[in-house]
Amino acid sequence: MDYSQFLYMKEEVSLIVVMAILFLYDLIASEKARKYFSVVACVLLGAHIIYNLIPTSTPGSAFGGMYYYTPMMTIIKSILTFGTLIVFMQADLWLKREDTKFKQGEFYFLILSTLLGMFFMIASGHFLMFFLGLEMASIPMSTLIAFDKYRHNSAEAGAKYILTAMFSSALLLFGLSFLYGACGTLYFEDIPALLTSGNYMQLAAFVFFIAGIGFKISIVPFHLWTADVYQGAPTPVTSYLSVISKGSAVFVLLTILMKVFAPMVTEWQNIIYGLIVITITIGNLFALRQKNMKRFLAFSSISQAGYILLGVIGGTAIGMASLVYYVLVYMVANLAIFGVISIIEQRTEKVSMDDYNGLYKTNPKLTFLTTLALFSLAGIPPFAGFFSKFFVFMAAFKSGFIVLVVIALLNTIISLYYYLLVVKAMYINKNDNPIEPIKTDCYTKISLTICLIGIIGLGIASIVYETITAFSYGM
Amino acid sequence: MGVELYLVISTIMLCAGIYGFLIRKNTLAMLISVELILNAADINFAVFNKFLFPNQLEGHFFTLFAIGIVAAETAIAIAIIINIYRNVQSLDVDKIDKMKH
Amino acid sequence: MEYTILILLLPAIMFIFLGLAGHKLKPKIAGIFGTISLGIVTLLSLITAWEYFTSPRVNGVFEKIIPFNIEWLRLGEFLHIDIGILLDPISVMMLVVISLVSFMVHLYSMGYMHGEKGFQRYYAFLSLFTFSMLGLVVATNIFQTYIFWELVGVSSYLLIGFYYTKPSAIAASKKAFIVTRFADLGFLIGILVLSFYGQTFGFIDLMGGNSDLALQGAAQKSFLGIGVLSWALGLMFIGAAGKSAMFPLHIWLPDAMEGPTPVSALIHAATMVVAGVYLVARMFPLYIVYAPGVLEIIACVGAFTALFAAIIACVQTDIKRVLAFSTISQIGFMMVALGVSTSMDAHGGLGYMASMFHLFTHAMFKALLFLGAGSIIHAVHSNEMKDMGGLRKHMPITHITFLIACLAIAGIPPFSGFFSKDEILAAAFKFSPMMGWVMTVIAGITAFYMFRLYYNIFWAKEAKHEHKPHESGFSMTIPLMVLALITCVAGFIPFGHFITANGLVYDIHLETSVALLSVGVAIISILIATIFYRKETQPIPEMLASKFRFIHKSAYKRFYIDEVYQFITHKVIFACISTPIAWFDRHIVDGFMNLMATATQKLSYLIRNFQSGRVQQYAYVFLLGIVVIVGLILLIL
Amino acid sequence: MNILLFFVIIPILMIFFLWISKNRNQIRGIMVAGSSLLLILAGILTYLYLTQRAAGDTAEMLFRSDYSWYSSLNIKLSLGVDGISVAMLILSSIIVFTGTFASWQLENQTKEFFLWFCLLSLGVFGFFITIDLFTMFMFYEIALIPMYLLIGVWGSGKKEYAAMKLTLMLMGASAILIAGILGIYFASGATSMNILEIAKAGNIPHDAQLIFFPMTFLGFGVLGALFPFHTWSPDGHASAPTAVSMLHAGVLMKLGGYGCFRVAMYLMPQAANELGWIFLILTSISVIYGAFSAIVQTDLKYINAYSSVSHCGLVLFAILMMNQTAATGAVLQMLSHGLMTALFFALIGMIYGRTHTRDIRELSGLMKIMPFLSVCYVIAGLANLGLPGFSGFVAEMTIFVGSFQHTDIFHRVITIIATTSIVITAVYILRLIGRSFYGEVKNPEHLKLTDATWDERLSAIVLIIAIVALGVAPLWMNNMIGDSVLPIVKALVIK
Repeated sequence: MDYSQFLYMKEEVSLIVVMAILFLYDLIASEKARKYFSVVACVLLGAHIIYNLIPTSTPGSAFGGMYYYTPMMTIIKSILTFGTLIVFMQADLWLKREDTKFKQGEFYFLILSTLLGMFFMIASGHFLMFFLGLEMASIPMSTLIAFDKYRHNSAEAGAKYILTAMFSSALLLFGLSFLYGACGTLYFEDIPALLTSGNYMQLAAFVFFIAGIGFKISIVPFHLWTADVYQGAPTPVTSYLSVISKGSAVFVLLTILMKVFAPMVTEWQNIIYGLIVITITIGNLFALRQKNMKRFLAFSSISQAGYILLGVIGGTAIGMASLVYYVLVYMVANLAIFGVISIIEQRTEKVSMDDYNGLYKTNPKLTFLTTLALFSLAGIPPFAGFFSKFFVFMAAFKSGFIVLVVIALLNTIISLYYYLLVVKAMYINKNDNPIEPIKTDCYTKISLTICLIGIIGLGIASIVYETITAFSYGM
Repeated sequence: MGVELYLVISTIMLCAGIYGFLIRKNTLAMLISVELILNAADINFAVFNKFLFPNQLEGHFFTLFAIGIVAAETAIAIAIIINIYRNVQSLDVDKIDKMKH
Repeated sequence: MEYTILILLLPAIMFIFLGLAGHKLKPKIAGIFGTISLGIVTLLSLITAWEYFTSPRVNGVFEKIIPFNIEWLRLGEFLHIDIGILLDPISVMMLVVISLVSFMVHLYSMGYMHGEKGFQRYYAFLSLFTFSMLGLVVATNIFQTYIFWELVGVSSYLLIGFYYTKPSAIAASKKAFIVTRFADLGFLIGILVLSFYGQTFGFIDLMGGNSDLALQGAAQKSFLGIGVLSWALGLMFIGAAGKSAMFPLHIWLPDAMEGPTPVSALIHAATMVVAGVYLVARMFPLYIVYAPGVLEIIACVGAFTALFAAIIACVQTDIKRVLAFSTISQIGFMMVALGVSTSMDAHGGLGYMASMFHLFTHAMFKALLFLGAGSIIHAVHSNEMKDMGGLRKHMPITHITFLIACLAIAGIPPFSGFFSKDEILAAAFKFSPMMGWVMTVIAGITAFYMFRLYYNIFWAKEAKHEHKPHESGFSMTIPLMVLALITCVAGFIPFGHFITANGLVYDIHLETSVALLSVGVAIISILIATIFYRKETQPIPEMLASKFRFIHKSAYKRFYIDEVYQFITHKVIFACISTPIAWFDRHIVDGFMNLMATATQKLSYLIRNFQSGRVQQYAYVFLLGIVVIVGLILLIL
Repeated sequence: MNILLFFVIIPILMIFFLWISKNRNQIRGIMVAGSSLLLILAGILTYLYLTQRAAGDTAEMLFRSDYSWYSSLNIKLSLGVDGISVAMLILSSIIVFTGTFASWQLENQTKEFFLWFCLLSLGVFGFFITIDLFTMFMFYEIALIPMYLLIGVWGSGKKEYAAMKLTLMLMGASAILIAGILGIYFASGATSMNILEIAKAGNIPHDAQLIFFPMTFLGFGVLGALFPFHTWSPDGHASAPTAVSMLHAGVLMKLGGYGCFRVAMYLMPQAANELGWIFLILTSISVIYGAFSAIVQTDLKYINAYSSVSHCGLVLFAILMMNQTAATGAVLQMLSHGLMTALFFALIGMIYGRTHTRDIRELSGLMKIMPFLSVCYVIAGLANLGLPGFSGFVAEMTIFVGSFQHTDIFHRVITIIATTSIVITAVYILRLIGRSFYGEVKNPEHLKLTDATWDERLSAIVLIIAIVALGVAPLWMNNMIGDSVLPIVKALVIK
């Protein structure tokens, strides 16, 4: 066989190498060497990013169409890896804790394996590949969620996750079987020709597929696990869940909708339309009265998912670009907030919004960063969030979904309200025993700085979006 | 003996699985129900492959992979359930609703 | 005659100077500054008058001169507001009147306001007023008139409220401003309408100028059955009525007496209150041509006001209020005179000349009266008649001058009032005998209450004073004497040679019948007054008062007009409009916004249990979602 | 390098230096330097603008330059000013300058306050110098959000509520606005978001206009305190700290009128002509309604806020008259109201800082205690009720005369209704002055209060000078604006 096609899989291969090294390091490293585990992990991952940053080869497919490659995928993969790197940095403090420091290796390995799964999922050219990637992304995830296994919340979250995940993937699988039955093949490029509208089997298959992937993106009504799991999981894992897996899933959803289900575009646009509306609204409504920061962010991330889908619904190249851009922007903002939350949690065990009252008095810098991040999530200029929101709106508007855009816009008011609640808590509310000044370790510092730069710079510097667009036409 | 019969069976398995998943309070039982659904899907693959598209193996392979994955998944699930048991001394699914609203 | 610009500039500069630097100066210095500048202004205006009236007539009329004019604000392609100086007979006449009286008042105030707190502020405001008033009369266009109209309004507001710690003064100033402001609204709308049809503000254009055609075109148009130009001019008259205290907008003037007396003399007797008359006179040609109906209304309003005010004046006990009502009544005379004019020519336009004449003479003797009253009040520290009486011995100069003024206003020859009033009566009789008789009667009443006042102050029973009243200093008596002198001689000015409706020369000839009649009536009423009030004890008035208690009381209470206003403002506008609106805003409009917010909150609590934390329920929902989606699609397909 | 860029660069630099500043004196120094630079810059710009015009440059916008930004989305940073924007820039710079001094005494968290303050002014300046829909909108929102923290942290009274309400209502409006802007962009099928180009193309379909005109107008109108969406303004202004209410009422509310005129009406003339009457009725309601509700208020700031509703209503009212004079009047009104209301809020802030109450029933005889402030307040009041010699008169008269020139009887009648506001204004202003400033001092506590300090005097005097200058010699400003509104008004005339 032709080994050159492995070149398409550059990202995956190098990631596997990284994983292998870490694995071996975990096995053989001495106690002293283990101190530098995080350094090694971060450096390796950084190297991986740099190595894969530039999209080299032209679009193409390998292994008889099982694996697909487009430059856009490199972009999204790099974004995801980049996010993972930040998560690694923020996780360090937590991993150094007594009850987890002996399983750092596991953490890195598991995370990277989910990442690998996502890579495959993104690059898949066949539903088998897609399914494998999906599962590979979600099974280790459950173990990550239950990582603090002696803490009840973590365990409970893990259980909830694995049960619902299995349920959804089972249904997905069932749906795929229908698709297979209807089309006789599961290759992405073959299916469109075989799709005939009004075929109930295909329809059922499609709905099951939406449900399965919707579970990953946590679209209402497939979102219910989200809040609990986000709350229960260790904070770094939560942040990973909220940005990386969501981002990859959305991207995949768009590619598959565009590639595979193109013939039944009207159906899926209607479905996505409805899903967007309820996702944004329900997410906002629930977020309104959350007191636990992580749970709060869970719901906010649900409504954000709705906004991301605005980029999907058009099924256009500009939609793709705005979507990827949105994921990137959303990632930096969310990771910034989670970084702050996690360090505060590590230092003080406090995650309730009431504990954040008067945070500004004691930790101005962290508060300032959080404020900017929240503004970015709320879509307020000059922070990146404004641009990303505007662009997805533009994409949807261009495809003629005016009413939808207006609904989404009105929802931004609610979201602004609850983001401001946090700001209010930190700046305005009085607190008798506020969180004492917190000293941040250098990892957190670096990661937060990167996030800050991202939040401010991504919007102002149009180059980022322009690059993404340039590749989005390669779809 | 046509494809419909198999489909009926797989559908019954699906419904049974879903029913079990929704009704049984024992987490392990729920796990088993999920297994039922998955197997229903596997059966579908196999059947479609055999009856509708006899001259290819895509479905069979898919089934194999699926079985493998499900096995792994189940293993993890059981591990986690044991972990839960350690925490709450019970397998009752309603016990694990500390986080809500 | 470019130097006329100085007439405007000097007071303005003086206002700014005193306003900004005044409190740094010694009061005396500030006063001297103000007075000197006014002296110069007076000189200049006299020169102007001389130069203007000696300049050759162009086919029989003094031509209108515009020595200075700049565009101040451009409103569209045709309309533009200018600030300039227009010299024509009436404006020149007004220049003389205003600057003269103002100068007298400045001088007088040196003594009267001596030692008052805020002396400099007082002079600053006086200069502001003078500036605005002069600007008003020399306006080249209706909008400039409006601008200075507003400015005199505010300066009167400031001067009435000069004693800003005195509640009554505050109330009075507020009242004066708001009432006139309300009237000015009419004026403004009038201007808007006129300018809309005439496409110009300029007086010269409006009157026989370029926009004549436009106006003739507009004369056909009508709104709600009344010609648009009648609307415009009528609305303008409302403005005039407000400033000139015509019924029912007169209520502010009596209260305005809260201000320092010299201010009352200057603003609320001599100059500002006649601005309304001046405005009507200014627009007179338009009234004659386009709105004769409005002129009749003006006549009626004027007559009624004159009567109404005269009656009230008979029973007031505060001498300044008596004078205030007499002012109202006299202005009524002027309005009547304008109203009864029927044409531009000498015959029909007699009233025009008469009213201007009366405006002139009245300004002089009414200022004199007020200043005299001022010196009296200065002496006895009270406005009430009962605290006076028998003052003739103590303050001879004041006495004589006051008497002269009284005779003048009563219309006794040879004092100026006689001539002007006589012309008005003549015009009234020409218009209709009815009107003539009414005005004659009012003239009689005027004579009566003036002498009631006179006797109660200078004769009657001497009230006991803690320290003996004495004649005021020179700075106060000199203006009195000057004005008295003018009052004596002003009647012999051949007024018709300077100011007539059509500008042509018109020789005033007394119609003996009217003259005799008016003099007779005047003398009779003076006699009655003498009988009533000369004695130490005054039985007859008291008897009458007790007999016609109701009339007396309501007249004393000025026929309860103020109460009506009070009711309207507080009970209607405040209670029935503003308060409900404010409530509506807080509770309905704002309430709706809050409602939406709270509704969202409530909703979010309602759907709380949707997230029960139980895996199986999650699975339910999951499945339900799938089913619903499928169902929906099936429905769509 | 386009001179206009400095209007955004200076605030950014100010933000940066504030960020690294150490102590209060440094902060003050930075603020003074920056704001006076802006003032000077505005002066220079005006000079250059007028000279260019005098040189016969009849381009609609001067100092044009495009900096490509998101080229794939046709989003540019297009700069350009005409008379209207220049006037607004002058206004903004004056108010930023005076606002700095009005908050000179600020004690707590000075640094952060001025940080957000600068962000606010950045938004304001940016809005006025850009003519690209997206950039414009971006600056618009930049100007909105700092309000929340400024009011919430440094405000007084029920500040959290007020801040949240203000932010949400304005953001809600801007949410609708986004839809409007996107609608304009896509419906026009233009290849750029540049207003001029869209207007030149003028090919927005009629029915699209009918949808997007109300959205855009409403979106901007809410910031212009359009009835019934004005309720954020009384609470917001009442709770905001001095400088913020100055800047917000003085400049930010003008963004509304400016946007309505420059975006909504200019780009969608047909809809403006067809639907104008609805908004005309709304605005005339807010003119009268605001004035009437001001009469019975007892809080100084509420009185002023409602009078702002009334006066800003007049702005929108005038631009809907769609003729040159009225539009000029509208811009003049923006200017004069900005200056007057800023002066008001500054003085109220100073008085409140001394008496710690804004209730006119508790204040009395201030003229005796703090003559300077009181005199300034009386002047502001007189200016507000439209006295000749002050800017208010010029603006209002231009509006009334202009509106009355409208050929349609309905417009003339509604104009007359609007004119009655000047009387009502007089009522509440005089009532307030009579109650609080004249009379004897009732509260002995107040007797030992002091008069204004030098910084307060400075800010008050600068504002008064501006007001009087505009009121005495309006012609050049009037001409500058008049020439610039002409193209827009021309566009509004339907062939």
